[in-house]
Amino acid sequence: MNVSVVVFPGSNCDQDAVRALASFSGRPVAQVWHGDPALPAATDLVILPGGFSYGDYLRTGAMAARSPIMEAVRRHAYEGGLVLGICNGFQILTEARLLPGTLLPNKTLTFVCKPCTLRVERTDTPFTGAFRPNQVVQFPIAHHEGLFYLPEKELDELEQRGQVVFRYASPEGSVAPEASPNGSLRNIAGIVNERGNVLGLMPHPERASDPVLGERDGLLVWQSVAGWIEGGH
Amino acid sequence: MDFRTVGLTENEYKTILRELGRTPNETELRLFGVMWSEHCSYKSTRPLLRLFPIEGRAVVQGPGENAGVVDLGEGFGLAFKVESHNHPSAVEPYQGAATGVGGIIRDILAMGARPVASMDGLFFGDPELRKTKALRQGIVAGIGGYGNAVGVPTVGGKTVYDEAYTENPLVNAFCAGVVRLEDMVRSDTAQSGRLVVLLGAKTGRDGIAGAAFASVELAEDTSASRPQVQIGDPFAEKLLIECCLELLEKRLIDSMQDMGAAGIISSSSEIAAKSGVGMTLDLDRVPLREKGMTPWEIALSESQERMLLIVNPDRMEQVLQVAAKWALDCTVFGETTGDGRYVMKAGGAMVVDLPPAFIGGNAPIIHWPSREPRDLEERQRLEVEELSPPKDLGAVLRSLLEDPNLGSKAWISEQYDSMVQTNTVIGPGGPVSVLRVLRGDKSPVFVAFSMEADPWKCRTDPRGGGAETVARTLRSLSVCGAEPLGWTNCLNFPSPQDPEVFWEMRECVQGMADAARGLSCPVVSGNVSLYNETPQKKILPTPLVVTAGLLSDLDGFLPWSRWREGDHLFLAGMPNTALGASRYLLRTFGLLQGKILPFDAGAEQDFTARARRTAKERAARSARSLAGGGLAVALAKEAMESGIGARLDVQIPTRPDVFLFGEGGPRALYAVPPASLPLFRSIWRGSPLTELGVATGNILDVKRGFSLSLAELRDSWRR
Amino acid sequence: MRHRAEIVVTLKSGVLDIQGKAVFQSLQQLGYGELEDVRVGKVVHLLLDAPTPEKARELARGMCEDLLVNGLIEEYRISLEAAER
Amino acid sequence: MRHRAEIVVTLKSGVLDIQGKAVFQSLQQLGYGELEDVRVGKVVHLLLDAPTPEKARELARGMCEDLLVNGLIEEYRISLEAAER
Ligand SMILES: Nc1ncnc2c1ncn2[C@@H]1O[C@H](COP(=O)(O)OP(=O)(O)O)[C@@H](O)[C@H]1O
Ligand SMILES: [Mg+2]
Repeated sequence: MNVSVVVFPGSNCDQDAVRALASFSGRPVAQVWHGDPALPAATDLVILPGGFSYGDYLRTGAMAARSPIMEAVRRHAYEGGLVLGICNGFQILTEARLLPGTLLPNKTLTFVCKPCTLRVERTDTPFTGAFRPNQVVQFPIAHHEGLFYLPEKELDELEQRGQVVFRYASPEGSVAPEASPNGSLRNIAGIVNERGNVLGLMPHPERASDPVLGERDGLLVWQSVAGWIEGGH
Repeated sequence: MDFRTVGLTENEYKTILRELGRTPNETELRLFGVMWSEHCSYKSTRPLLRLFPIEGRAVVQGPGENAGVVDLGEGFGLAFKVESHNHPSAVEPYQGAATGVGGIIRDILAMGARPVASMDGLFFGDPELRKTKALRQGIVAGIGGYGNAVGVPTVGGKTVYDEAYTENPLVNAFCAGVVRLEDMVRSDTAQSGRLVVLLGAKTGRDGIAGAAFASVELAEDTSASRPQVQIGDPFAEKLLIECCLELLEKRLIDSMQDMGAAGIISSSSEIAAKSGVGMTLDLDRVPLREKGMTPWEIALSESQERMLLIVNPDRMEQVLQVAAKWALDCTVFGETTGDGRYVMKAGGAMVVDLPPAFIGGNAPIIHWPSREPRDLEERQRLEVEELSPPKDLGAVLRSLLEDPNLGSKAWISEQYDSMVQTNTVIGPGGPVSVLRVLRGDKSPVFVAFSMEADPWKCRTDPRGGGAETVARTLRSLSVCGAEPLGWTNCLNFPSPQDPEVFWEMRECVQGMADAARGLSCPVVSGNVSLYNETPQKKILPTPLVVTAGLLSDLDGFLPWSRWREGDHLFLAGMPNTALGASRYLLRTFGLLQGKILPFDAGAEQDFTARARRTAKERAARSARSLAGGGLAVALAKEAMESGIGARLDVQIPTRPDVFLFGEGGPRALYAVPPASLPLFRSIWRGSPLTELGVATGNILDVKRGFSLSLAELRDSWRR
Repeated sequence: MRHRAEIVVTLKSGVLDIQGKAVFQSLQQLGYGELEDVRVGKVVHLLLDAPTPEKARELARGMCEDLLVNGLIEEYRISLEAAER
Repeated sequence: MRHRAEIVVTLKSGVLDIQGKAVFQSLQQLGYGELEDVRVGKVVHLLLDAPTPEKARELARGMCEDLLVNGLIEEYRISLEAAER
């Protein structure tokens, strides 16, 4: 699989994503500068990494969403290519309107960095094929704005269309509000677009991809994507 | 202009007149005022710092550069240093702490190293006060706000509460970076005929004379005569880091310096002095953020996120290209010369013309009078027999776990990104933090960090407390299996003009030096922060130490909080210890008193060697060296985090409270699986070893001591 | 001609204002019982060059739509004045 | 009587405005060459109960000094209007 990681000024999880994907796939991972007009040809998966693009000043992800490379990302998504926004990348995707909703400050009004358990809601997306239905996995979170928000009615529609892919859950899989570290509505941690090829995810799978660091559930995301691509989609 | 208004003493001014052979002009005088301030010149402490051992096998760069560097093998080194940002944080907690983090990161960057880990040492006042809560909230948010955005993980720290810090909170910021040794940057490598370049943020009136400000006591009204607050821009810093590392990798620069205290003047004169070259700077070419800045304001501004580069003119074009890629201002504003003069021009005129070495290095040393504190004997008196032993030792333990000094700091460390860069093997929450260090295509190594401070012990027994602080870091590292490489420190003290304070400081430093020599572990960098006092209150003597240790692989790493049912529990090291200046004594009796165990180099060496062997030979399952709260608190933490209780039945050699809560000396709590018992015993044969009992059930039960369920322990610890 | 535009950006009513709530609680704790509600927003001051006030307002509106305001959750108000040189 | 107070909090001149700088650059990249300067601040809307407008202003000023404004680096402006119930 061919992966491109976009580097915005202020990205700081870009190299982590590059390393996680390179070590998983055994292939070089392209790094694309925010000012570039195009993605490398034959890119299967574009990752918008975590960090503080443009300092996250004004609103998280707002300025990055308007940088030149985002046109190419939009086109890639339109053509059915896979896009994964992690943390700040998720925020950028909502600002770019590639995903609905927005991410408000955590209910604690503080940055929160800790391991987190998530429940997988769908296993039929390109990003979750390797998960078991309702599997509870552990990815760390590290963000200040992770409270997913949409007006109630649109939220219902989002749910009905099955766009919620990950929810914060207790280790036993309960998705009661207490299990959410940031107050996210309906414990939403990750959503896809209607077509299913663009995923925004607040927790960090690339931080859970190396046994030396303790957690490895993140590998399931890469396995899913690899499986999807090999499956000829 | 009078020399006194810039903070110079009469003696200093006379030295200036004598050396220059003329009267300095106003700009020059202001430069001296700042460069010869305590903060920049170390004029009160230089003789003390000479007491520290600075040589060791692993040392690549000792004190004197922006940071120390130790060898990690395969051509890689670890640069590290800790620095204070106390005064700015007291005035503006968020920005003060944030710019402290930014400053230490640039120190590491200035060595040519990529910053890979931060830690923070925080000292707060009475936790119940609204003032403390507000300061704490701002400081923690500032550290996180900067470190998280800039993408350097904060992997651990130290938090201390004592009313002595209510008016003077301390913020000590530590950073470590990894450098390919052949690319290491030094400030003594500039040649003449090179360009002097400013990279990064524009220069404004931020923190002008901040260095001088850090060298005076906080006035009663901190809003009077305060310099402009510095604002940190982590986004600019992130760009600066990436830009500088790209410049280094492409070998486009000869040398660089971060701009910390005293901005342009200190960074440029340091390069000129150390490299033995002259320098001509044109202040009119410095990009400014504000109109109407005077030459001395430009020269002394402490605007953040700037670096000074020395560039060969042939490479300047490429340097500009890299800077443009990162959208950073990059301006040539001077050159190095062969005439040995340090010259600044502004408005077409020469405003400074001085010998470079004289600006930074030559502030006359001040020998403050020193006197043993009159009440020292009283501080050290402690008749244990006069203390009535508490009836309920369980309640004592619970109260210690509730002590904000010993309780969980998760609410702080969770506000920091401890995992970015994906090399954090063990983040905050344990006795040491462990980081993976990648060495190009060679195998990675692992570095363990331990940060310690025990100001209470330094108060009642400065020499012993200093030694204990250093020794604690070395014990923790050894117990987890790391080979100590070197340490850095920050000496936080009140005004040295008080002879008793000066005596305490000297004793602390002597104690630290004794321990370092006794355990053969050198100092590679450090920082001093004086005048931490208000008219009403002085801080406790507060040396803070961070030691780095090497683990060549994780097989030889012995973790903590890993008890399993049936493990045998041992206390390695002397069973009897002291109550002097212990948390127990303070918390239960409100006494800050008593001597501590004297440092015993032989016993420490023996203990740390056996501890490292235990880890290397995997003779134990879990281990924790004893620190605040003594054996009882160590037992409680191990039990809570392992999720298993223990039954202990020990012939207690002293009073139970002394045995359970005493502190000091080389001691550790081990859990050993039955199969490893022979090996473990053989390693510790000939050294004091007490078998305590076994790990089992969900109650921590100490015969003749206390019996508490894990739930009760956790309830107290999290409170 | 130079214009100064002040853009006040606030959360739409109905959108959770966590920061406003926290400020409200803090002020109440400080004894401000008279307080009934707090909302926190942003203000952006622009200095811009445009031939007429109408044109300046149009520019400012463009910047709001393009970047300064997230229409999903925020609304805004522009006030304009001439800026002397 | 009910009052609505709008408090506009901005950085004092001379204090580095990191947000303003970033927004400025971003807007320029989006093609707004007419822009000369951007400063970003915050706005706080209070709804409060006070017998007179003077008293309401006094209360609002108190809240600014006590919590809402960091006098070291920020300055503020209060505008007041009656709020109908
Ligand atoms: N300010 C801080 N920032 C990050 N981690 C911290 C901080 N203070 C404490 N910690 C972490 O919490 C743990 C315990 O802190 P410490 O102050 O050393 O208390 P103790 O004496 O109980 O060990 C350590 O792992 C330390 O790294
Ligand atoms: Mg500790």
